[in-house]
Amino acid sequence: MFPWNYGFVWNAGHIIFLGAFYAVLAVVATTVAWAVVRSERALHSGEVEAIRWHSDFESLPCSDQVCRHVLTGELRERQCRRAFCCGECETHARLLERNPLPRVEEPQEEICGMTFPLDRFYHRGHAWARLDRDGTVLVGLDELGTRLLGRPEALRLPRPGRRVHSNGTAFKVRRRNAKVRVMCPVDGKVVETGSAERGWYLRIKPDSKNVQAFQHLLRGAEIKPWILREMERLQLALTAEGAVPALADGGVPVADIAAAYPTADWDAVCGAMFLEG
Amino acid sequence: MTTTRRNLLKFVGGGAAGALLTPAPWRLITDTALWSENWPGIPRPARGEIRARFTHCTLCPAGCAVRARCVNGQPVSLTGVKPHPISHGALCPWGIAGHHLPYHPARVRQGPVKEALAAVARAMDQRSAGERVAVLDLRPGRTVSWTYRRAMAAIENGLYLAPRQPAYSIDLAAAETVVSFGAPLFDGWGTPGNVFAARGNFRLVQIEPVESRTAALADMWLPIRPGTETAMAAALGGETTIAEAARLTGVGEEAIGAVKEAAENGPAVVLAADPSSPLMSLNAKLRALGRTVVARREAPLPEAWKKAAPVTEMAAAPDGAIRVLLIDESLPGGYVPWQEIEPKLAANAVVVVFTSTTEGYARHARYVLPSPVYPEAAEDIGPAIDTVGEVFRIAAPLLAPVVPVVNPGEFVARIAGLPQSDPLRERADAIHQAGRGALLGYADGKSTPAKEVTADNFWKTLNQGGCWMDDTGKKAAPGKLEFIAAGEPPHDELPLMVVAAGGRRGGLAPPLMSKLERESNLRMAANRVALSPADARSNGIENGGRCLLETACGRLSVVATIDAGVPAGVVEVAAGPRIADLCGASPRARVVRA
Amino acid sequence: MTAQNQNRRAKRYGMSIDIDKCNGCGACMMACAVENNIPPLPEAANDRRGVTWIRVYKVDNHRPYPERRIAFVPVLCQQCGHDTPCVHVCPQQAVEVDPATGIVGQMPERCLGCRYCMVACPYHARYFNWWDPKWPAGMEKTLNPDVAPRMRGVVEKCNFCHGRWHAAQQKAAAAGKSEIDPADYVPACVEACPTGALRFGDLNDSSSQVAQDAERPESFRLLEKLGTEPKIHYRSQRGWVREIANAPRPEGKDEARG
Amino acid sequence: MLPGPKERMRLVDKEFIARGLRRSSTGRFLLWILPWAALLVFGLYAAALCLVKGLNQTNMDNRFAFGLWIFLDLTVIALGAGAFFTGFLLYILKIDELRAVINSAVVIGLVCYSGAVAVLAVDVGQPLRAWFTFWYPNVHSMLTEVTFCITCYLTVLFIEYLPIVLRNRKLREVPSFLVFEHELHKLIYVLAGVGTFLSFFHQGSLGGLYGVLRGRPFAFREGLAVWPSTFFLFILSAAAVGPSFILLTTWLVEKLARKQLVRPAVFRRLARISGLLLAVYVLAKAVDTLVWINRTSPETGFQAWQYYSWKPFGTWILFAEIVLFGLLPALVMLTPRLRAHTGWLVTAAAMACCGVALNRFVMTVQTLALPTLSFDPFLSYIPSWQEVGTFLAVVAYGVLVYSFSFRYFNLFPEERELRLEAAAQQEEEPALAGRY
Repeated sequence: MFPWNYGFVWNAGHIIFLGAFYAVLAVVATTVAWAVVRSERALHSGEVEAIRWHSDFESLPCSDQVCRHVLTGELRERQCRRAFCCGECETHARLLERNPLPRVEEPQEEICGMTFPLDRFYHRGHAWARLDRDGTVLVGLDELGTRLLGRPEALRLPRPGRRVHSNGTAFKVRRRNAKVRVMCPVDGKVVETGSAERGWYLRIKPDSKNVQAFQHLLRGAEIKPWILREMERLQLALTAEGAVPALADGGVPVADIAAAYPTADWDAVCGAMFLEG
Repeated sequence: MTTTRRNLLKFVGGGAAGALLTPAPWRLITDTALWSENWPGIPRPARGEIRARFTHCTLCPAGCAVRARCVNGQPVSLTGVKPHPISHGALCPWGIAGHHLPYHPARVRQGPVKEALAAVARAMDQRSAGERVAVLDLRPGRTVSWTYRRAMAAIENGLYLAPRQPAYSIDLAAAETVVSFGAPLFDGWGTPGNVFAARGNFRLVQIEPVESRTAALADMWLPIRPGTETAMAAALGGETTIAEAARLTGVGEEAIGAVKEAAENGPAVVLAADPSSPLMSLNAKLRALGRTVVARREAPLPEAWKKAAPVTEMAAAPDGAIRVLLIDESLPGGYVPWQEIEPKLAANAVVVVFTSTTEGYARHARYVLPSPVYPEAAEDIGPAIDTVGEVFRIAAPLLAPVVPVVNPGEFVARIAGLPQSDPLRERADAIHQAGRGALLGYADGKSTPAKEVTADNFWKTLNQGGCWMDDTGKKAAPGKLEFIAAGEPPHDELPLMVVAAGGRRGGLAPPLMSKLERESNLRMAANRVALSPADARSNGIENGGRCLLETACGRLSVVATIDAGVPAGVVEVAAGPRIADLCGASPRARVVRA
Repeated sequence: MTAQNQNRRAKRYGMSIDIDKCNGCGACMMACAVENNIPPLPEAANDRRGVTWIRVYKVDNHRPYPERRIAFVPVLCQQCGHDTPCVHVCPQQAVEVDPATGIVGQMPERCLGCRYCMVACPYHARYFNWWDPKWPAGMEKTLNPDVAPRMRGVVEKCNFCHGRWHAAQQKAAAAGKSEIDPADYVPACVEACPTGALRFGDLNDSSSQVAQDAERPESFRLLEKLGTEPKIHYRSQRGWVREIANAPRPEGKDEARG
Repeated sequence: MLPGPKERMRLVDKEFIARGLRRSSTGRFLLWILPWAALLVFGLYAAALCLVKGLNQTNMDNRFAFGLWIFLDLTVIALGAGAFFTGFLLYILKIDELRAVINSAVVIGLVCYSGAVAVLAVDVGQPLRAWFTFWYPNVHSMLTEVTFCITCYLTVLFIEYLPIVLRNRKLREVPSFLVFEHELHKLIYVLAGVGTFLSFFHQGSLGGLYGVLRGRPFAFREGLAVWPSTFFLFILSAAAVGPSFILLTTWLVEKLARKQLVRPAVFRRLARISGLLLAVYVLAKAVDTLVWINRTSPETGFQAWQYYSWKPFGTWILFAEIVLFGLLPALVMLTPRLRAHTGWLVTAAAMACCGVALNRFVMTVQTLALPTLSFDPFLSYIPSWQEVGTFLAVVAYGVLVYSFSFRYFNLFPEERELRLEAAAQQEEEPALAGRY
């Protein structure tokens, strides 16, 4: 094994054989070491949240990775390869300048008996973000999200001062067997925490207030098609997760959907709706 | 720097990585390798001064000269003595591993010596007139045999019993044709070295139903129908026609003719498996007496020993008369089946056996006393059947007995009240006084006339490995040869003829015989039988299967081997006391499934 | 092997076996076991699990009685001289051919007991220690000091009594001779054979008895066609015995036999 | 009120099962595990006997120096080849369909290899010296090649298995696990490459193991460079049955779990690959056999018919090996019409696996059973219960590892999606139509 061991001869046989052996060992070791080093770096540079989102996103069914422009009908079909980070997506930019979002008059959308105010941005994980005058961003749960979780049995909010990341965890909610991570729409620092009663959960001091920071969020005319799509997904999830009876009342979700489907695997349903793996 | 878990891990990891760069771990691995090359629990051979010592093998009457390689006096291997004129440096498998015998796990390790003495004494006092005290000597012709005879002479009604000794010996070297009726010439007959040395000079005709080791190497093998040897002999002796013999024996006429012719012209000798078989009388017809069959001669004896009891055969002993029977089974020899002994015993007979094995008479005797085994015993060995002329050799002990043993000679001498003495020394002196012959020392290989050495040196040389031989040359015809006609086998219904496989000796076999008997199929282990495929099939016996060997005398559980070399109607048995007890009297048997 | 062996004329130790002389007594097997400290194995050991560096096979001509004839063939490691099957299969160099003597050496202390060499050996001359080496109480006193007993789970085989070779070497060295005296180096089996059927010597030395035996017309080697150049030369005058050198004929297909 | 221990166990168990995967209840799972665990314990006892008392516990002997263990090791390793080959197809040849089975393949590979190595450790007489092979390697020995490659590849498999484990729902909540899994997965193709290289060589050298036996004309083969033809035949056959075995196991798991795990297209793709390679193998094997019968064997003094005249190893074994279990399944898997039926697929795959098992059996057992010396007998050998037990331990171990992996890790990434699709179809049904 080593030149100083019994029976080692400097001949082709030994050199080729042991050479190959050590090469393999080296490659394997380097690979692992490299992975370790990189993860160390990731851990320290706080990319954990981003990575979690990315790996979650990868494990989403293709049908859930669909591009926002497919929702609006601009494209027939397109699967997002950027984990919904539209800021970096040139297709998104191109499409935006080709046909910018039409203005919507009403202050809010009424969809399936749910209200979605249009003065805010919506994350595809059903969190909304509203830029306040004082430059802070309020983060809350949209109505579909609220109805899915109904009256949360537990709520875990980050302490003020904690940094939160866009697509990272904003806060955690437990309902029945469902443990849900509600994803944060923006990067920033928590300045105040709210509650279900107050209608919002976090007040965040965003890292930047320019358009880029909100690029990946849905707004205005995009909301309706998106929510309709979400309703289909919900329907699908409910059927898949063994919900009986299926939506009886023509698809208008009740205030507390969870309560309406005692048999459904609520964890799975929420997982699907809140874009968790 | 604070010692957090992380830092600790870092430190340990770094340390490990660093250590790999030092020679320490590699050295450690190499040492582990070296260590694992010698696991504990394996005996280490003792080292020490290595010397060669000489003795004679007593495992059979051949008494081959032995050179023992000893470490600190402990023999570790045995070889023959090359220049020896009789044994020519040959040893048989048993002899080669003889030095293991003292440690045989099955050896008799203790016995009721005092009780035996007391019981014998009591019996001798209480015996009624006519009741006898007897010694059964399985290996007659030794010096201790004379002690027994003197002892029995000293005791009133003493009786010295021994299996019949041939009154002749065979001079193979003088023979050009050897006609052997199943004599295991190359497998335990006579002195191996002597036989193989002479092999070049004679043609061997082996007349035997089974192709034994001897038959395999014979110049001519006559596969004779079992039990028809007499007919063959008659034809060779010219009493019946060859055609008649051919009909009876199933051997081709021309073959018989050829043998007859060869036997008639040129010095020939006829041998039989049993030395006292009437087949031997054929020698007279072939004018072999005095040429190849000569008088058997023993080394000189002290005058004082002439007053000795005569040799009686078991058959000749009066029935129910033996009150005390002392059996010397210390050396393997001719085994007398128990069926022949039992009727001779008185009602409350005391039977004492001196032995090392529980297989033999120990199964029947009341007192079993441990005897020394080769190479523990100081013995001499009588002349073998193929030794021409007088010889005297001593088996000097190579090691002290490893268990407390009883010397049979001393025991008998004691009960007979013979004066304490060293018979071997006395005999040696007597031989020395005779002034004949020469003394061959093995250490230097020099042979010096007995006259030229002092009595002490004579004795010393004999004990350090040497033998006395009379000047050869003068050969005499043997006295009248008398034979026991083998009684007609009882005509029972038993279908198979029993044929003893050659080679195996009585007594303890060295543990290493497992190499020949179990770890290879070279030799038949004790209590094994071989059958022809036909007989095996007809009795539903499969190879290696357990079965029962039945004779008129009883039955024995044995393991069967199917051997295409065994003719139908024959069962080949591995010799051994149990088998001898079973088949000794009647040579017919049956093998049935167990 | 050491440098001084190197520069000396290489030997090619071999054996010649006269089958017509062998009476199958088994003295060679016993002597071998005694010399090489091979213990008697427990009752469970049979001829398929025994350890017998030299093993005498009883062979026959496959004819029915009374045409049937037997012969005894001692089989030991045939010390193959050309791409020795067992040497290049051993994963850890526990088997080596000593170029100075041509003897195929087995190092039990390096063997891990994978038994690949036994599979490779066409002569089944290699033996595995299925049991712990155990001698009857006291018998370990009779062990040969020149040979180390092997432990359970390793393979061993005939090495032409390497202990004796070593002793002869030392004797020669002590006497200041570079060559060992042939009389000083004879394997135990050869020494023990009472019939003189076994002979031992240097096949490279054309004057040696074995070299001449090997040249005899009736001389043959087992499975010679495998091309492994075994160094054990058998000989027999009997045709059917010479036949056994060749590949086996299944039962009932014996017409090819002499 | 606090949940009872049973309830708590159920909850913890649930925690570890990935979201939206339907798995049997904790109770039923335990019920399934129990018998296998029992078998494992029994097998471990048997193995311990062999280790403590020595190999006299087996029925192997000096002639049958290799027995059941080596035969099954060879088979298992051939079947485990699916791991490296699927990896190779997916990461190197970028056949993306196979992503659906890669995890399962890795687990199977891991099970097969680790099991085989474990048995080998019992099989050698001095296990504590096994590492000598690394310390004093004889680079000319096929066994050395096998040892080196298998140990290396086993390490690689462990590393490949790591991401699958770390992806577990509960474990990935630990940031460092999550991150490491993510980073390692990015480099997985390197490992796949190395794995392919290693497997290529050890599958080959396992064949070489027998092909080089000059002393065993039945096994001896000529070859290219240092490698006998069996070297390449083993690689081919292993690569051919690897996918078949994946197909077989996946199908089996689907049946046991009573749910669809992969798309039928994946089955067909696997079958096509398997069939293609099998066809090539059969061809090569046939040519090799002819060369062997007509040249190699006669040159060593053995006529091929001699080998096959000892019962039960008649020429039927050649036929079974090459035609029945080789050509036939190959044809089935290559015929689109037959391939369409899962029944045919699975049968063919099973036959292919049997074929390789038979080939390994012939190579190990028949080689040893046949006499070489004219005066030694044809031997047979029945493994002792300790041998069988030891191997059963490996089987049980495999089933356990796989069961746990299937329950807690996402072995079939498409499983969830397939369920959603099934649900979607359900919705199409008229009864539920026109809901909005």
